[in-house]
Amino acid sequence: MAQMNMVQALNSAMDIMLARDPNVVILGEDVGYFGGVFRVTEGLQRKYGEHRVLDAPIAEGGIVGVAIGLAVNGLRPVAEVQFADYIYPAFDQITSEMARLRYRTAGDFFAPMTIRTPCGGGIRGGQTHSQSPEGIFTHVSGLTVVMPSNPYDAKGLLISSIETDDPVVFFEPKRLYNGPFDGDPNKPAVPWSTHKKGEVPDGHYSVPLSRADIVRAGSAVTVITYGTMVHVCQAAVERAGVDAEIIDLRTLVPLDVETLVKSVQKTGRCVIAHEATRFGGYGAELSATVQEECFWHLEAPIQRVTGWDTPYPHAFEWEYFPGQHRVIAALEEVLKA
Amino acid sequence: MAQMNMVQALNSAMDIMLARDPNVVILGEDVGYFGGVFRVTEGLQRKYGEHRVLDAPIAEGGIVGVAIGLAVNGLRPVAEVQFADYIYPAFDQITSEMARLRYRTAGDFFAPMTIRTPCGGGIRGGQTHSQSPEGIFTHVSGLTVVMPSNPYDAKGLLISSIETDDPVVFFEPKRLYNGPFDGDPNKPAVPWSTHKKGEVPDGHYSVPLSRADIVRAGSAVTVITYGTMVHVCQAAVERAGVDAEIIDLRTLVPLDVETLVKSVQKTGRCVIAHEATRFGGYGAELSATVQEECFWHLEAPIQRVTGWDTPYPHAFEWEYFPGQHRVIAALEEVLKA
Amino acid sequence: MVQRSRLHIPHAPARPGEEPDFSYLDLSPAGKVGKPSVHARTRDIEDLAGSLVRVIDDEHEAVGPWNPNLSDADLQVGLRHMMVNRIFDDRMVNWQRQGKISFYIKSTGEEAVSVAQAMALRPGDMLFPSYRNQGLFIARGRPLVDLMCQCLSNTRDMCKGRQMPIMYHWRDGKIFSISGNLTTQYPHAVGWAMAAAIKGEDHVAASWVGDGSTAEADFHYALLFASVYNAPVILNVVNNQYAISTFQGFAGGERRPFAARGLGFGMPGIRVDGNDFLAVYAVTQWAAERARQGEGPTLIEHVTYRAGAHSTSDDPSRYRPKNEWSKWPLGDPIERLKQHLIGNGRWSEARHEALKAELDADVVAAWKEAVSYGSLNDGPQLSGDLMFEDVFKEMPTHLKRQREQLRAEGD
Amino acid sequence: MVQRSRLHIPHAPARPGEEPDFSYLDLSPAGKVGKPSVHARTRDIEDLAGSLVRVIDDEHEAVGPWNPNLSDADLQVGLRHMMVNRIFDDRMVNWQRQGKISFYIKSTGEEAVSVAQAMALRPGDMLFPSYRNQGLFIARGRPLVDLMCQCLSNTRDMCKGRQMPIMYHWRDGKIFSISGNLTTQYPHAVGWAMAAAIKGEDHVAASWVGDGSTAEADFHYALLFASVYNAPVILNVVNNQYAISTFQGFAGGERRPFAARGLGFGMPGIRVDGNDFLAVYAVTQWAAERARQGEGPTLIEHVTYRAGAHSTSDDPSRYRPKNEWSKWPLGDPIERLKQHLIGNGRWSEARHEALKAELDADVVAAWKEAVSYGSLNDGPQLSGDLMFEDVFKEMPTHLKRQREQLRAEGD
Ligand SMILES: Cc1ncc(C[n+]2csc(CCOP(=O)(O)OP(=O)(O)O)c2C)c(N)n1
Ligand SMILES: Cc1ncc(C[n+]2csc(CCOP(=O)(O)OP(=O)(O)O)c2C)c(N)n1
Ligand SMILES: [Mg+2]
Ligand SMILES: [Mg+2]
Repeated sequence: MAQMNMVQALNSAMDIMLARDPNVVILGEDVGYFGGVFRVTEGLQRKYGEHRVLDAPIAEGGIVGVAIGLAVNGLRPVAEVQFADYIYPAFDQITSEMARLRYRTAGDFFAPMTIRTPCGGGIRGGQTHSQSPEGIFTHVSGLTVVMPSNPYDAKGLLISSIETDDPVVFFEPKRLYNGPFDGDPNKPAVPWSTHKKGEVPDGHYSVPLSRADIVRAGSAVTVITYGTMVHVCQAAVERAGVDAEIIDLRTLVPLDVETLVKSVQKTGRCVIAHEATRFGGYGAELSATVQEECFWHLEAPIQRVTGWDTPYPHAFEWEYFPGQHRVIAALEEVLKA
Repeated sequence: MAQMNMVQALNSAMDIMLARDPNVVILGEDVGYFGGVFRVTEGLQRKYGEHRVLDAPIAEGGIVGVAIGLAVNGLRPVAEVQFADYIYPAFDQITSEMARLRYRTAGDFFAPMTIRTPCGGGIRGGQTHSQSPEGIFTHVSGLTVVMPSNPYDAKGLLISSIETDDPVVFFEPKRLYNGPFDGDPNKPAVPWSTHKKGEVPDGHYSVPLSRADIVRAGSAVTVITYGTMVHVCQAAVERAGVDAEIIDLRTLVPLDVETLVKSVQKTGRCVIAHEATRFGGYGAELSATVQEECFWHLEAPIQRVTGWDTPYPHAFEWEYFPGQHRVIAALEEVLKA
Repeated sequence: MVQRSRLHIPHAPARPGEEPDFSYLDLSPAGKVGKPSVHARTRDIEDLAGSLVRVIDDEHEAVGPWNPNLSDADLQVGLRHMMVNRIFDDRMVNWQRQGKISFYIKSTGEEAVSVAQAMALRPGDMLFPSYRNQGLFIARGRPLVDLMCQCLSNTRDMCKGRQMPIMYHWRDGKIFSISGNLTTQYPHAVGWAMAAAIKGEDHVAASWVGDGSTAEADFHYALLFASVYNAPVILNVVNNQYAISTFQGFAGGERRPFAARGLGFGMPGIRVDGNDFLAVYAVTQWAAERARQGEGPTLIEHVTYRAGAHSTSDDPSRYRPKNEWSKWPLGDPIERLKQHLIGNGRWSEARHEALKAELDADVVAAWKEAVSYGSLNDGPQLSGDLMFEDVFKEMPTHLKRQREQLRAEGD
Repeated sequence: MVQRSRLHIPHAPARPGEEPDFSYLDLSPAGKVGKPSVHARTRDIEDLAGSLVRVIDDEHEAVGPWNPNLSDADLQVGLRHMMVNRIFDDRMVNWQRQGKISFYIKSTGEEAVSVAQAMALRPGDMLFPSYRNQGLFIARGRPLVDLMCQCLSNTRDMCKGRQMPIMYHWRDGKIFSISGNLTTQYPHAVGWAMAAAIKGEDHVAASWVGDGSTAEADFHYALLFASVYNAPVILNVVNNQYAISTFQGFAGGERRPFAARGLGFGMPGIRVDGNDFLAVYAVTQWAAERARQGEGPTLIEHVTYRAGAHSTSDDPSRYRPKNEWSKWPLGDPIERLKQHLIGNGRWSEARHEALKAELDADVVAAWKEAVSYGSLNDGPQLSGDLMFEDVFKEMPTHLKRQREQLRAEGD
């Protein structure tokens, strides 16, 4: 067992897959010689060569479109989009082509590829380096959507994503690259070595897709979350002294409905938390699903804790970010009923 | 009062605005000389000239990007995207630029423009001529999202959309262009002249944005819907003999929450219906909002009636389409509790 | 309002009621354009993007350096494929009018592009077509019955009812899936070609888009990536003068031919008479050789004319003169190859008519078989369950539940 | 694995530890490139896309037909603006290092592009900058305090705290909002220019992107729409050789200059020495005149070098030799204009040093004032309420409620 931060864990996953499968290739902006602006592909081009790890032009739509072609010819591309805020130029290729190729050809063609992209705020990135657009992709039939919350899951889920024959959009909460983050920017940063999920096997292993993880068992309320908010919710729950069951979804689509339903049927109360804007966000689907499945068990309205329905503003980053205050307010609200 | 179908009503709205405001311009693929593949801009170029009604290259991203520039220079562009299925290449310009320009410049720059695009199925268009992607846009802060269900509203809402200083994505349910549609493809088509909302004033009038319309008052259950499904739900309600209150949202964002809440607090039951795919769709936001606002009044789980979570298949169009059967099943479900 | 004229609006050469006018076309006489080595440097062959490679002259003779010198057998096979393509299209349009299929797109007048190119490429080369390339499937030998079954969305539909008519694909024939979204296949072809190079195979990829489709971002991405990585790919622009109602000038074809679009990336472009079977064949062979030998991508512009409506949903009489095709200076590709063969005494009107009748009978017979497998409205039907398959490799819970729900609706 | 070499991978000329090597650059001697009429036809001036317009020669003399013959006053104003730009950048980077601002991007080595172009255009012309064009704001006279306040996200921030540092805009100065998304401003400029033409005004629009940004779709859209409608727009590509760590070859600059990208659309391209203030001024004037007189768009490639890090988040020593700039063949734009002025006896080292000290003092004074209006961490703060304004023109209910919720959190 090694200690890894999320950057190292993701790097290890690609290193292992490049070594195991000659068809795995990596492409993206600055991913080759430089190793990526967040260093996630560091050293891979040196190790596997320029035909396996390719620097690409600054054209997200071209990167995804070309990666689909690579995949159709038997390769397993892992494409990096430098920031999730810049994935939109690729939206047509992702939605109209990558997600639907298997369907429209009745399985004759498909795109076994992964798009990695850093998401989320907390690094003073302002409105174009902080977005969490996962809700736009969870509505597209045919996409597997993943967001890990720690190094162990990140490596295991990325390996599963590369190995699956379905296309995956893999979101990496950039605020978690170097350590867990409980939502308080004033606390000194803590490294992953302080966290048990910072313990990562060196070799190949996988974390199954579509399987949520109960990171804290509890009976008073179910907290459904993913990504950075997993840590914020854990801190908030401890601080509020609430016996909450916290579920880290890890895979957003296909959703592990069973785990959610079991938990909410047990607790009768539910808080849903994500960093993305609220209106029409993924939390709405979670709320609707839980309501449909657990209505008769609910003792209080399901609460959503989210970013506000505005772009992510540079100066108001911490007023925007759904921190512990907002989570605790929701817990109190759902528990007082 | 004239009789108009939805195509004529939309054409009339643009005709009036081109005449009233020299800054209104229209651009899109085949919209000029030809008058549009659905004839919505027919005759406008002949009447207002090639500098007011422009044929454009087949580049939806370019059309929207250029339209933003036109708008920044004081014009009020109305851009047509030939099918909503083809709006994705414009997604970055819509999301990163059009929607956020006012915000990031603190109001110094903004984009008073409207993107019109036909959506929805029912015309054997298969997966790339049938989509209802509104849910992707309702999650983008800064966009006004509209979808009319009849000629009267279509004209009044399009005029409001052109007149507002905020950018609007205006969805036109193409199956309703020539007549109301109750979801039964085997019935002979009925023209708009049979429908009271086919009566449309010739002159200028507007239907306010962000105002839902109660198309049927009732007390047993609230049906929240929009677009083509308004007519399907009306037929299903009559057929099932249910005293439902049917709300046509007309504007999806900003949402008229008050009207929904009042109704559901009265009826205690709610069915949400749209043609778009279910998972992560706009119906999820409606369900979550109603649940949050009306929890203590709900006597049964909120039901969603939607298209399935697959692309829109050519051969299975009517198995995919949420017809009266699916609506009635939901009504029974929500009423039996 | 002098300045107002600063805005330029392209115009179609003629509108309904006006006389067709193709004077805007730059044409080179057959045989006049030189044929450079496949190793020529782009900057030395830029003129190929402006001139027009033609082989069959007005006397139907094959002349000049681009003459591929095909055997009688090959020429007759090519003619036959083009005839099948033409007859198939005409019959399908009629069956669409009779309501047997929901939609159709014909390629009348453009048959030489798909047929000659498919013949000039190798079986291992991968093709990424647009919706007007049915000739690729025909020339590569996909039975018409299979294409018809797709258009019928019947029990033998290769797409299991999920695609509109004509959105074919053929994995074993190495022809990619046709998308409803224009130009998306262009970067796919480049990626496929890059993978071939990465894997050390000598296959080539080829893709096709129309003049109007060059406006989309994917056209730019494909040219960029192909030139940066020197991908072994042939990028074809089929310039049939129209994009539905829109003249190619709106795609930027007014000032410079589409073949010149690659020059700014250092990618050679070559403009060819798209209705000249021999010229298209030769140019394709040349581009494929460049790609196979590591000289990289080529952009080919095929100058042709869309003889029919855009699709069965279109009425061209609303936007162009009815008699334009009859005035088209490059003629009819089938007629031209036919006359070439006749001129050399290797073909005759009589044999041509006989073959036409035979092929028409084949098409009708194929249709009889195809409809026996059902159609949208009659006969055996695909199960609605199929709607939920292939969204993912394995069906997730939420789709299984939706399938159950649909089954219940059925009852 | 012979075929493997079919895939080409561009390479940076030199990596850390290697000797800088700019032999790949095609340079023309100053004064050697002819200056055509603004009415010349594109096809007659294609060579401008390959050659390099230069005015200041190695003896610091202004030579050749492109010499704009500027007055002493203009030259000194230009020099002053470039010096302000340089000093402002250096100071801001230091303040960023001290944690006073969260981020910064300098334009060191590229000052001539923004300053000369802003001076060559008219006040009514609209500018659509990238994030490395602070010189446009400086040359148009936006007080440094305002730019600093934006970078500080303080109570006088023109963006009300919503944008990262350097994402300025200036409505009254006719400079558009800088976007974090590359190249999106390019089609905006074309649309703005089309509107000017539609309205019958004689204004011109200009926009800037970097070499790497030309890969985005918006670059293609802008060239296409500009050429189709003949929009009065100047499209600038600032080729500073790098996109973060990526050499411009990955944007397709290896085989043909970026200036040639428009040729395939029939749009003239002109390649200019971006570090030659006089050449940039003259070329811009020429392109603006073309646009104003209805001759349409021009693509200008500025050959320059990014002397500093990409941004304060970047460390170029990881991917290129530390001493590259010192070997850059086109020198330092400020030094070159300074020597030109000195050579003509209109300037001196002493006056230069004095001016430098004066300008530095101005920058420091401006900073003192700016911080008095607050910063991210100290002093007066913007109200969080502002977060909810300007999403829509009028705040809808759901945002009012969220604002209430945030206020409650505050308590
Ligand atoms: C992204 C996208 N935008 C618009 C359309 C609608 N559309 C279908 S075909 C067509 C015209 C294409 O013209 P061209 O590329 O010249 O091909 P041709 O039909 O002439 O063969 C258009 C606009 C589409 N299918 N996809
Ligand atoms: C759409 C998009 N993709 C990626 C990025 C990340 N990014 C910011 S600057 C940059 C490099 C741009 O290089 P270039 O265009 O040459 O401009 P320069 O920085 O050299 O002035 C990249 C990749 C972005 N901001 N937007
Ligand atoms: Mg065409
Ligand atoms: Mg650069």
